[in-house]
Amino acid sequence: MADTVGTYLSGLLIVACFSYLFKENRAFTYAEHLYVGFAAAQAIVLGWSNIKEMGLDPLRQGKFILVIPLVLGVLLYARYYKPLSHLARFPLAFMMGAAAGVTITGVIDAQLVAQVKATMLPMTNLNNVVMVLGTASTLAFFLFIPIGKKAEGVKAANGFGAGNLVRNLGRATIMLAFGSSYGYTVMARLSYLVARLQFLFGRIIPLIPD
Amino acid sequence: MSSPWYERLQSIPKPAIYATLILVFLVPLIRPMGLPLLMSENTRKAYEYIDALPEGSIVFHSIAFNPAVDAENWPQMLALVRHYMKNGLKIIFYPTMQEGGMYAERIRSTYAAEYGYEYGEDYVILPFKAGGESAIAGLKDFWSFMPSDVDGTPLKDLPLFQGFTDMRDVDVIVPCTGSSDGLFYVSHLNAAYGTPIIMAGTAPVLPFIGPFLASGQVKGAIIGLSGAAEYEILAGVPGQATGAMDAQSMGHLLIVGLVLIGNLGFLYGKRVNGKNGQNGRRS
Amino acid sequence: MTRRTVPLIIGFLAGTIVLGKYFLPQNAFLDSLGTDVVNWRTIVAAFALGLGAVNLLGTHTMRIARKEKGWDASIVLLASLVTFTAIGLFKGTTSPVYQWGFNYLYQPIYSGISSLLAFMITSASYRSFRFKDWQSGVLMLGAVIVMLGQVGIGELLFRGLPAVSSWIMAVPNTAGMRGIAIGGALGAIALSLRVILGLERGYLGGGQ
Amino acid sequence: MDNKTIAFCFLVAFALSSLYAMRRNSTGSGIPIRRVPGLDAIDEAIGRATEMGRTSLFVIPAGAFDAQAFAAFDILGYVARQTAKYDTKLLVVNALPEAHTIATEVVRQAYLAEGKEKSFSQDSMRFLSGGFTAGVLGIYEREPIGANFLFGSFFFESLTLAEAGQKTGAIQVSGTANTHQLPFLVAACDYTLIGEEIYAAGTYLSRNGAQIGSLVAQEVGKYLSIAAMILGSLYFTFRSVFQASQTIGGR
Repeated sequence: MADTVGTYLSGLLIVACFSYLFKENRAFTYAEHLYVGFAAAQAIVLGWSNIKEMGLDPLRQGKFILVIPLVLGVLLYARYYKPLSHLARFPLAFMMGAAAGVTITGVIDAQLVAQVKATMLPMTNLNNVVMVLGTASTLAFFLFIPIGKKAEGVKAANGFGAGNLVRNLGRATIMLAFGSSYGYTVMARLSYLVARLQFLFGRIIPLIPD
Repeated sequence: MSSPWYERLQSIPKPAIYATLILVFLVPLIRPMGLPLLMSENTRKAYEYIDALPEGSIVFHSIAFNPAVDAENWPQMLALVRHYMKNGLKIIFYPTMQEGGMYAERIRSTYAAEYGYEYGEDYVILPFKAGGESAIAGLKDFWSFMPSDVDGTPLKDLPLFQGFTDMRDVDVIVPCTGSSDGLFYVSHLNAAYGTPIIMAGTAPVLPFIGPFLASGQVKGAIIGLSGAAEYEILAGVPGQATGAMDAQSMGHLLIVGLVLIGNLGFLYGKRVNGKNGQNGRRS
Repeated sequence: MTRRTVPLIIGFLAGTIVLGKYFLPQNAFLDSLGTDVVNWRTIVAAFALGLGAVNLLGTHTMRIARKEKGWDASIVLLASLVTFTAIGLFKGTTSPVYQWGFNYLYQPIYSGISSLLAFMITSASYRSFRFKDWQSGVLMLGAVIVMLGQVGIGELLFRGLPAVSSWIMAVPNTAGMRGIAIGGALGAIALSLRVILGLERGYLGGGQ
Repeated sequence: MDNKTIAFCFLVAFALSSLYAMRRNSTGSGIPIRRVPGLDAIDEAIGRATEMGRTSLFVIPAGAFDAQAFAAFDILGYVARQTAKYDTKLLVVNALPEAHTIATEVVRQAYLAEGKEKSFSQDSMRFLSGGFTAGVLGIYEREPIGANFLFGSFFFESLTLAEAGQKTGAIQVSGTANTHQLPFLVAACDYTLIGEEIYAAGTYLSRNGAQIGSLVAQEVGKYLSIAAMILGSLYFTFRSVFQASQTIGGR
C-alpha cells in the first residue's frame, strides 16, 4: 500500500520537476522546498554521525588529541559573540590550510607530472604529433604574461606577434576538445530523461511495452 | 509575424523544443523502430566471458550506483542478471552504495521468479557496508567481515554458501557503477587472487579502466546505455535499453537537426543583413 | 596581533602537515599526524554544517513570520527538514519511514532534476552552436561528429563516422583537456601555496 | 626518478621562485598581464544589474572544497566590494558548509572595507547543501537576476544552472577547472574562465604586487612544462629514429 502510494507520488514529483521548463508554478516550488529540506536533513544527520564517530566516541575511549578539532569546531560559533568573534578565524584558517595541502597533493602528481610525462611521445606518427603540439599550444594559449612585450600596457598584451600561430593552434585544439566532449556527453544526459519517461509511461501510465 | 523566416529559425521558443524532445522520445519508446546499433568490442568480450562460464559458477555482482545515474547502470545490471539466470549461474549481490540494496531487492521481488531462482540457493543479497574502498578490501577476510545476509540470516545456513571458503571461490566479479569502485576491486581482489573482472559502468568510467582492459585484468566492459543495449542483443534477453537506444538515436538526430536549422537561419540572415551577427559575446 | 597572526600560523601548519604526510609517508609521526589533520577537517566541517542549518532555519522562519512571498513553500521546507532530521537522528537512516521518504520523495525529485539535463543539453546546443567564426565552427563540428558517431544511425549517414569520432575523442580531445589540466594544476598549486604562506586572506579582512 | 620525487623538487622550486618574484615585485607595476575578457565582464554584469535594479547572484557549487573554492572566494570578494559600492543587491548560494562559513566572512569583510557594514545581511548568504541545484532553479524564478556568477568545482549540474540561468536574461559569467564541465559552461554562458584563469582571477582583479609575483612563478612553470614536453618528445623521436636506422643497418 505505502509502496503504491509512493510510486504514484514519485510520478507526480517527477512531473512537477518537468513543469519547471514550461511555466513557473507552485508544484515545482513545493517539490523544490521539500527536496532542499530533505537534503539538508540528510547533511545534518551525516554531520552529526561524523562528529560522533570520528570525534566524540574515540575521545571517550581516550584519544584526547581530538579535543583540538572539537574545540576548533565550537569556535566557529564564536562569531555570534562579539568580544570573541575573531576566534572564529582559527577554524576557518585551519580548513583553508588543510584544503590547500590536500589540493596540492591531489594535483601535483596526477595532473601535472604524470600528464607532462605522458605527453613526451616519439613524434613518429600523426597521432603523437597532434598530441604533443596540441597539448603544448593549449598550454601556451593561456600564458598571462607575454615575453618581450614589457611596459606596453595591458591592452598590447593581446597581440603575440609570431605567437599568433601557436595561439590559434591552441584555440583550435580547445574548441575541438570542448565540442567533442559536449557531443560525447549528450548520450548520457539524454538517457536520464529516457529512463524517467520509461518510468512515467511504463509503470504509471502503461503505454510502453516491457 | 513581423520577423522574417530566417530570424524565426534562430529563435524557436524553448518550451517548443522541450515538448518536441519529449515527443521524439515517446514515439520510439512506445513503438520501437529497431534502428541499427554499433557493436563495441568491449561489450562483446564481456558477453563472451560470461557466456562461457559453466553452470553453477559463482558471480559476485557489486552494486554501486544511485538514482542520479541508474538510467545507465540499471539496464546494464538487468541485462547481466538475466543472462546469469538464463545460464544457471549463482549470484551474490553486494551493495557498496547505500541505495544499491534497493536494486537488488527489485531483482528479488520482480525478476527472480521469471527464471525460477530461489533465494539462498541460487542467489543471495549481502548487506550494504559503508566505507568505500575499505568495504571492498574487507572482503578478503570474508567470513569475519560478512557473517550474515541482508535479512540477518547467517550465511553458513544458506545453501549457496555450503563449501564456500572465501573470495577465491568466486569465478567473476562484476562491479556495476558510476564511480571508482571497479578500480578498488582491481587493486584489492584481482591483485590478491587474480579473480577476473567484468566492468559495467557509466560513460565516464571508460577512461579510468582503459589501462586495465589493455592489461587484461578487466576482461570486458559494458559502458553506458548503448553497452546495455548491445548486451541485451548479444545475450538475447528482453530489456528496455534496446528500445531506449531508438529514442537515443532520435534524440541525437533532433539535436543535430536543431543545430542545422539554427545555422541555416543564421547564415542566411548574415547574408541579408551584412555582418550584423547577434549575440556575439564569448570569451 | 593574535587576530591575524595566529590564524596564519594555524593555516600554515595545517597545510604543511598535509604536504609532509604526502611527500614523506615513511615518517610515521608525520603520516599519522597528516591523517589526523585530514580527519579533523571533516569534524570541523561537520560543525560548519550547523551554521548552515541555522542559516536555513533563520531565513525560512523569518519568511514565514513576515508572510513574505512564498512563505507557504517555506513551511514545506521546514517541515521536511525537521521531520527527516528527527527521524534520521532518532530512528536511523535505515528505518522504514526514512527509507520511504528517501525512495519516494527524495529520489524522484533528485532524478527528476538530473533529467532536466536532457532538455538543457538540447536547447543549449540549438542556441550556442552557430557558425559565427572559424572557432565556433570547430566547436560545432566536433560536437556534431561525435554526437552522430555514437549512435548506429550515424554510421548509416556516413560509414567512417564512428572511426572519426573515436579519433577526435582519443587524440585532439585528450590533447586539449590535458593542456587545460596541466595549466589548471599550476594555477591550483600557486593559489594553494599562497593560502599556506598566508598571502590570501580575504576572510581575515582585506587582501593586502 | 619517480613522479613523487619530481613533484617534490618542482614544488620546492616553485615555492622559492614565487617568494623571489614576490620580493622583486612588491609593487607589481610594469608587468603587463594579458586581458581576460571574462574578468572584465564582471564589472559590466554588475553595472547592468545595478542599472536595472536587479540582483547579482553568486553560486559556489557542491564539488570539493579545494583551490577552486578559494578562487571563487577571491572573485566573490571583488564582486561583493562592487555591489557594496553601488548599493545593489547580492545573493550568495553555497552548497558546502565550509564554503558557506568562509564566503560569509569574505562578503562581510568586503562590505566592511567599503564602509557599508550595515548593508550586509546574513539573509543574503544562502546555504542549500545537497539540494542546491533545485534551490538555485527556484531562485531564478523568484528573484530578478541581472548578473549570474557561477564559480567553482562544478559537476553535472553546471549545464542546468547555466542554461536555465540564460532564461532570466542575466549576463552570465562562469568559471571552473573541472575539464569535464567546461564545454557546457562555455556553450551556455556569456563568458567563461577556463581552468587556470580562475586561479589568476584574484591577482588580475586586485593587481596586488605579491600575487603578481606568484603569477610570474606560475608562468615559469608553464614554460618549463612546455619545454619538458617538447624536449622529451624530441628525445624519444630521435631515439626511435636512431634505433630504427640501427636495425636497418644491422640487417
